[in-house]
Amino acid sequence: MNRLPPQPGERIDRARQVSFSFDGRRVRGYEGDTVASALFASGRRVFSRSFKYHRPRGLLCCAGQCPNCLVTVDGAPGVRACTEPAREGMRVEHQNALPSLRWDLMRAVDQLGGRLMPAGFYYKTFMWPRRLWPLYERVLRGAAGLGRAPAPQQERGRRSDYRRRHADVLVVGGGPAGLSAALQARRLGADVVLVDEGPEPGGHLLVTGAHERARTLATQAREAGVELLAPAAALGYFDGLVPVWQGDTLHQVRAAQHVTATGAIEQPLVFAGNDLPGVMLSGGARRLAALYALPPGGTAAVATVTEEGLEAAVALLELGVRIAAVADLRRAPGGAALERLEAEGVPVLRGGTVVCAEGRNALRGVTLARVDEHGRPHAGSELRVPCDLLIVSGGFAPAGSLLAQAGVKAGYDEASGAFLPPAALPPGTYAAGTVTGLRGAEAIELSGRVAGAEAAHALGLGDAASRERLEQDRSRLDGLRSAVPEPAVPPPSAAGGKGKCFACLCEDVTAEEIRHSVEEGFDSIELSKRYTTVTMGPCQGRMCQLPSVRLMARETGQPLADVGLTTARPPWSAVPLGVLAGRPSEPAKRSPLHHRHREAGARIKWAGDWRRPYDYGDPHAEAMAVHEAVGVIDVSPLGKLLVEGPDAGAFLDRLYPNRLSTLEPGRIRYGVLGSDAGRIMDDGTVARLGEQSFYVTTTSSGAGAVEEWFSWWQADWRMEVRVTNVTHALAAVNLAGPRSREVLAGLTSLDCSSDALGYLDARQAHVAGVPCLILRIGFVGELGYEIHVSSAFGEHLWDALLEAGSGHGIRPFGLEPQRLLRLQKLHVIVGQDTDTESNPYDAAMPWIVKLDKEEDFIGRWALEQTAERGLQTGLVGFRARDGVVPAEGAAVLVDGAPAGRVTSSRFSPRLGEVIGMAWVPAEMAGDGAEITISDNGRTLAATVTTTPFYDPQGARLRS
Amino acid sequence: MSLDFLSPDRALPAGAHEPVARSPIEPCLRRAGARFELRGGWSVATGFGDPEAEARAARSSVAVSDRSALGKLEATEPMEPGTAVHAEGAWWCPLTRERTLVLCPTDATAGVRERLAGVVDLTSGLAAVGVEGPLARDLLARLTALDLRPGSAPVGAFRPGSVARVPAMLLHEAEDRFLVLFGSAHAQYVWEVACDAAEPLGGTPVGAAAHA
Amino acid sequence: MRDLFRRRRMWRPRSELKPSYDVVIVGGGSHGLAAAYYLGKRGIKDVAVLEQGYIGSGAAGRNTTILRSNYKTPEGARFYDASLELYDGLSLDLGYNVLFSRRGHLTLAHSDRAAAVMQERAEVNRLLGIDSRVIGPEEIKRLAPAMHVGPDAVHPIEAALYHPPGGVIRHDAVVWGFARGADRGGAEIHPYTKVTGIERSNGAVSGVRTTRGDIATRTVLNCTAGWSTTVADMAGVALPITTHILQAFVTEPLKPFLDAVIVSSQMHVYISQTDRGEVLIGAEIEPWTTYRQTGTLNFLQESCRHALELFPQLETSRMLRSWAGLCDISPDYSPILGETEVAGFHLSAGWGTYGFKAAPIVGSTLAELVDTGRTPQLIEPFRLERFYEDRLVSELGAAAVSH
Amino acid sequence: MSFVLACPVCGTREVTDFRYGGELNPRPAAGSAPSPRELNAYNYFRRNVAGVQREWWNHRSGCRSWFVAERDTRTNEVLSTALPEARP
Ligand SMILES: Cc1cc2nc3c(=O)[nH]c(=O)nc-3n(C[C@H](O)[C@H](O)[C@H](O)COP(=O)(O)OP(=O)(O)OC[C@H]3O[C@@H](n4cnc5c(N)ncnc54)[C@H](O)[C@@H]3O)c2cc1C
Ligand SMILES: NC(=O)c1ccc[n+]([C@@H]2O[C@H](COP(=O)([O-])OP(=O)(O)OC[C@H]3O[C@@H](n4cnc5c(N)ncnc54)[C@H](O)[C@@H]3O)[C@@H](O)[C@H]2O)c1
Ligand SMILES: Cc1cc2nc3c(=O)[nH]c(=O)nc-3n(C[C@H](O)[C@H](O)[C@H](O)COP(=O)(O)O)c2cc1C
Ligand SMILES: [Zn+2]
Repeated sequence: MNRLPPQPGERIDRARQVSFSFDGRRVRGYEGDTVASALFASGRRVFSRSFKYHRPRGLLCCAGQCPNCLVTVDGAPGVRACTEPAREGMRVEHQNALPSLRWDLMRAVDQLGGRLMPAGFYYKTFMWPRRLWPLYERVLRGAAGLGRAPAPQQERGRRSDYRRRHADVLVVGGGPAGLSAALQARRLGADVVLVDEGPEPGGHLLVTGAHERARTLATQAREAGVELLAPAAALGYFDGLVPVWQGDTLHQVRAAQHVTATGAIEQPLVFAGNDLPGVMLSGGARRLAALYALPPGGTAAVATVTEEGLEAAVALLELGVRIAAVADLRRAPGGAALERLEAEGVPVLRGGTVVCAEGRNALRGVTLARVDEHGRPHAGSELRVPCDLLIVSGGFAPAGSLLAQAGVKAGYDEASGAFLPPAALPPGTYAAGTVTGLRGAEAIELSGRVAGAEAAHALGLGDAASRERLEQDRSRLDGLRSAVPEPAVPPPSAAGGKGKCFACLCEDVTAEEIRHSVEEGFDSIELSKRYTTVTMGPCQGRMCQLPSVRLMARETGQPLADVGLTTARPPWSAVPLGVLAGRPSEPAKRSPLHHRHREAGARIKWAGDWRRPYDYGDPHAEAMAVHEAVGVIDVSPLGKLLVEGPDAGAFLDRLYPNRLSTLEPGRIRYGVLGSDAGRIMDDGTVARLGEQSFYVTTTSSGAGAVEEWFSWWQADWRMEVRVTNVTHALAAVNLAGPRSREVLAGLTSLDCSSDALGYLDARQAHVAGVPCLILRIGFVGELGYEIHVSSAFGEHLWDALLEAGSGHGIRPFGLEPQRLLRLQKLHVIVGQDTDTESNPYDAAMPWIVKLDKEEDFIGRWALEQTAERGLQTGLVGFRARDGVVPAEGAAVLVDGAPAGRVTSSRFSPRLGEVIGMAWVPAEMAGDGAEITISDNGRTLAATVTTTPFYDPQGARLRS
Repeated sequence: MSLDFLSPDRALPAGAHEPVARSPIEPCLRRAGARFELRGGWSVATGFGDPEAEARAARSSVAVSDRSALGKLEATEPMEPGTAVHAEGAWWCPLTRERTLVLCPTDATAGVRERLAGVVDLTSGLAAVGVEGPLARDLLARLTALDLRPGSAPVGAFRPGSVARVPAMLLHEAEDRFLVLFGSAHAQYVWEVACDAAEPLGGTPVGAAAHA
Repeated sequence: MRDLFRRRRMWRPRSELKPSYDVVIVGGGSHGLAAAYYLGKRGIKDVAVLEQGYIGSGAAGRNTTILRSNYKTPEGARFYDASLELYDGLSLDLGYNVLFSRRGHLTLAHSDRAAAVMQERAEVNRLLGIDSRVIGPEEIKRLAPAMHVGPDAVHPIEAALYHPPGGVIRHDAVVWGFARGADRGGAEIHPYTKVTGIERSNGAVSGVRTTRGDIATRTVLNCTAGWSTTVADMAGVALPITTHILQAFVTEPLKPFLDAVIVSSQMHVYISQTDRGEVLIGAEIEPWTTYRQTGTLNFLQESCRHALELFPQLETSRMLRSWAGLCDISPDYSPILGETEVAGFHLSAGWGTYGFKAAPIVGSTLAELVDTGRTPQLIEPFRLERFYEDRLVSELGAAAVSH
Repeated sequence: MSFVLACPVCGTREVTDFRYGGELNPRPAAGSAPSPRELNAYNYFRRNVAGVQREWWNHRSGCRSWFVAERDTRTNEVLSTALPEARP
């Protein structure tokens, strides 16, 4: 392998090899390598093909910031090879090239495409002929995408967990600024978390020869008790909540104080051929060398606007890379690095930059020249430099995304040519280090210390001495601020070269295309972004935001400050969906009898958020058992509320349209809850347990909403009443059928005769030795008892009933037979037979509304209006004539147009006919009316009935 | 009419019917191979076959246990929200300024209930899961957004809030020991989620014996 | 083809405001620009579109571009179908390809209750001549082979409402195409111009105040979607609307693997793949009202979890960007269109999470209203007055996640 | 999970712990006789302010109390929360 001698801060462990495959070929590297560094070591220079033109791309940033090295690892697309640790046996594949990275057929698009595929070209063509558009579209679509989604799976294969972390201070960014901030806040007593997306904390120190300092600071922080997380990317800022992605964990950090020390991102330069493999950012080149002991090239040219570019040149020089020439845009650079380079005889072009790069699949040479502010070369200043590496440092753009999401608006700073956060930040927000535009090692550490101390003091930590030290640090920082020379501001693009000049590598957007977009009228950064798609690719503007803003300013003639930046949005790093999703579990409610249903072979489905038995295999037989003998159904999901207190009756009178205060203790009344718009919200029974105590049941899915509805009005009315939700506390079963009395009587000493326990009576009694509330009601239309019991005894009661009923032909029945049974009685299911617009009048329950009640009640005014307006539409029963069961949802037709709908429909084995419920126009809502139902293209005839199909007098119910 | 039907301890063994109160988590415990014992009318899981491993989990990582048999009484009892008080052998946990949830040993429930006003017996309405061990907080951090740092939630802290995306209440019972209460219909779901979260931490479900 | 290289301006450069216009359209989203375009077609040229940001900076630039007409009420279905019809010819009409892709729309039912609601929609649709039908798991699998349709899913798919003519479109192209057409029809488009007041005299509109000066006019169209209430307030018109955020995200682009648009109301998620290859995923509105267009972590977490129930293989695909936009939710999930009690002050509001598909029909019907002074039949059911009369056109039930 | 609310009983929690109950919308006085227009205005029309709004919240995942918050809908900043009895 082609490595440098051991580097002092290298991350590789030369004693331990790893090997993996790339496009089927074996690649060897060391433990500590990234996929990219191992591939680079093996000689690979082309890592990907670009999105649109399929141009070869090589390593650029080596920090996971640019789109150039996206690969697929073990089927996972979009992996950043330059930060992904190399692991033994991993399967790495290239993306977006056919058949191979080396020979990509789609490259033809590049040769033609500069002309054929300008930004937005698809908006201007393929319209004609209309009928061919689907074909064109298929072709366009064929060219889409980078990676490939894996083949369909039955379930997720990777685990990821959430971890909530509360903290006093969260520091994002573990460079010298972040580490200093964390250490200081911790020393003042704060609970501090620091996260860094790099392989270890240290930031730039790790690659600029200051790794010792980085590791010292990190060790100090760790020893002081800072929780250091790396590699761990802060994905966004959500009002103080910061998701941090670390491997297969999503930390959700909620901190009181936030220090942003995210540093700055080195920017490329815009010139012809700026995307060639071999063009590398200075930071990328240094990373390769310092962390992985890889010489980034043999002969290098350098184009920089910053001191860092020169420093990189010196560092590479020392490693044996030949530095052929340097162009430094600054007119009067000075300092140690420059001296050193000139001492080595390296030609340095002051006020110069790179104007073009040559090569087809790899860099072969560059032209450097002195340029004017528009990037035009001064005639005669050109210097052609053969080289295989171009080190670029186009300045630094603060990594201000999280700050922006925290509401900090960056302003343009003329001097440094960057958008910087203002000095005054919102409360609880601090920034330190290069993200603030600060330069110079000393100032950066100091700024961290200041931010850390400020955060700690905001928490009430520290003392007079620490406050005084903070003051001193602040003023020393002000002194240091101005000391460091500014970088030069590069021209938006260099002129003079041939070939494409990329502003955006992800989306293959050229400087020319941005100019064209402005000419067409896309004259703001936001419009231009959407038209050219600049900044919309995987780098999300890290590499292209500032260059495109500069280009926009040039093309529109606006000041950069007015051009502004586009909105920063999460996630900061492209994060696998599985990591955000966490564990796949879904909250489910289960009755205490759930396992019994499973044992009995029930078909279990979701019913709202409950898991419930739909049937036990034979819904018709289950229904017949209820008619002929006895059945038992688990109705534990029913909502159950206790309403207690001196005002309980009056309270319910205000909530229900009927009267409940007049209910005798031990008696039950049906109730329908409505809104002030007179619409039905829920229904259920109300049993009076005592003078001041009512037991209210609700629909299963309505329990929570009804509890909240009650307590909401109570919050307003402040009556002497207390509402307690006891839904979970009680199991409930409905024992129904002609023989239910015998079954029940066998288990209780309660007198179950109709005289003692009549229809709509409520009693408390022990059944099978456990205390129960017995409600004699009949949703399914047969003699029946709803038995409510502590859920701890649900199983006991269920077993006892089945045992006691075994001689009577008892069967458990599910929701499906229950639906049939209640339909025979025209009992409404709220939410199925009614919808959000239904009122009790239309829903054929006028008797439930007592407009003669003296007291005001919810819905009264609206119901008065409804009563006055008269029926618009009515809920009725129907018998279908042709023996066909119309689908629930089928339409009721009037003059061929939909005028109503079927809400329920079943074949009743008991009645031997097809029955249902439907909404029909008012004029058809009377007995005997003929209606036409349209069901999937068929037309069915049916006859309306308003009386129950089964036992219309309710004799069986009351028996 | 009384509210006896809410109280499991009001059962009266009658003839052939020997009522056993069962935790809503029991089916999960059974599937995991738990052994049961009758205690105070409740079927209680005493262990999963390896007492050694269970004790180790509680000592060195995290142990998850079903404590649903605890008596749980909501009563009118003014208290300052936030902090529960241990007194008279029970935990007094403020739900609101007026209402308090009293947690007591199963066999003490009847006695406590008699002394309180405005009681609603929620013994069977709430499932209870104990989370114990040095990694108890780490486990809970995977399930809840509640701030359980020692400084924010010292022993005695009582925190209503969501756990595993369902409404719950959390009591810090003792150093490294928490009790999570939630609606019993969610019991199996929460138990499974808790065990799932415990697994990578080296945690395990334990029986009642392990923590006593 | 030659158009490809011709760089013609899409619209005239920004200009000063004139002191008066016949019609002032507030809001440079899809509806406002469509209205300007169709006014131009009717020869009404003295029109200004005032937009506080850049054109398309509102919901038009943030929506998940689902177009369909399989609504629940006959009024709604008829209305949206008329819109899709216009959309179908829009590329040619505008001379600008809006990339309308009718690749089919599937609304999943995970319960028989949900399936019944689908059935109801299918039936109403069929009677109105709209292609929409309930299909079972086998056909669903065929239409979306990448989706997990098995019975072992957490929320098994029992059925789906299949709407072949539904699909997606390039949202920005719609905005730009209408803007270009409006500009050519005579309308002036004024970005970065915020309306701050509406002048009235004798119960009629007389002018508009803006951050760039005052304008006299007798006709104002309030096409401000999420901001409708704030602009209606200026005219003294109360609205039955609350404003909420709706969020969406895209993954990094993937090779095409999903044609149909997938919507699951029960799982609060919907998924499509764009022509660029990103997987576009959205969810429900946040329940609380807000005018701040920033998203929540909860949305990212929940929508990922749900999306992965349907497409577990996307667990390693990466989220690229998320965003939020405003939605003006009306009580019945139907729009509010046309005249108000203030003469000359017309509305296009109540668009909730589904208004993009209505842009052409809104534009053309509002243009007709302005031109003729009469409310077109198609939008008659959607008058503001219906709320004072309590005659709602309820799309609820079908509405949870309705785009 | 984005902004937080301080439940007057339990303390600060993520917004997802709560159910939003809408802006305060006073009901016509009991016993009054609102006209249909007044009634429907109350039922359907909302102020929907872009600014500070007084609104109901329920601590659904916690103590289940209803309380009133003042929140700026432009920023989601919660300015105050209080149980209704303590309402000014
Ligand atoms: C995330 C998301 C997904 C969606 N998905 C779909 C979908 O799949 N299908 C679908 O049909 N619909 C969808 N919608 C809804 C749809 O986008 C909107 O209903 C529709 O765009 C609204 O019409 P519009 O385009 O005119 O609104 P907007 O684009 O919001 O236009 C209103 C304009 O008014 C401007 N404005 C506001 N106040 C003022 C003022 N005082 N002065 C000047 N200008 C002002 C705003 O800046 C804005 O540009 C979605 C919405 C969102 C947010
Ligand atoms: N040679 C160079 O290329 C270069 C460039 C800039 C600065 N510097 C030097 O580096 C130091 C800068 O210090 P600093 O602390 O301000 O910046 P830094 O760049 O050293 O550290 C910032 C750190 O923040 C991390 N980070 C950024 N966004 C993140 C996120 N969302 N989540 C998690 N981690 C994130 C980065 O991985 C990086 O480690 C100074 O000494 C300066 O002179 C060197
Ligand atoms: C249908 C659609 C597709 C999008 N695709 C991308 C994309 O591929 N890359 C990207 O960065 N943003 C994409 N966006 C989001 C926009 O960048 C932007 O976030 C959105 O228009 C909201 O604007 P704002 O973030 O500036 O507030 C897309 C938006 C929509 C509506
Ligand atoms: Zn609370």
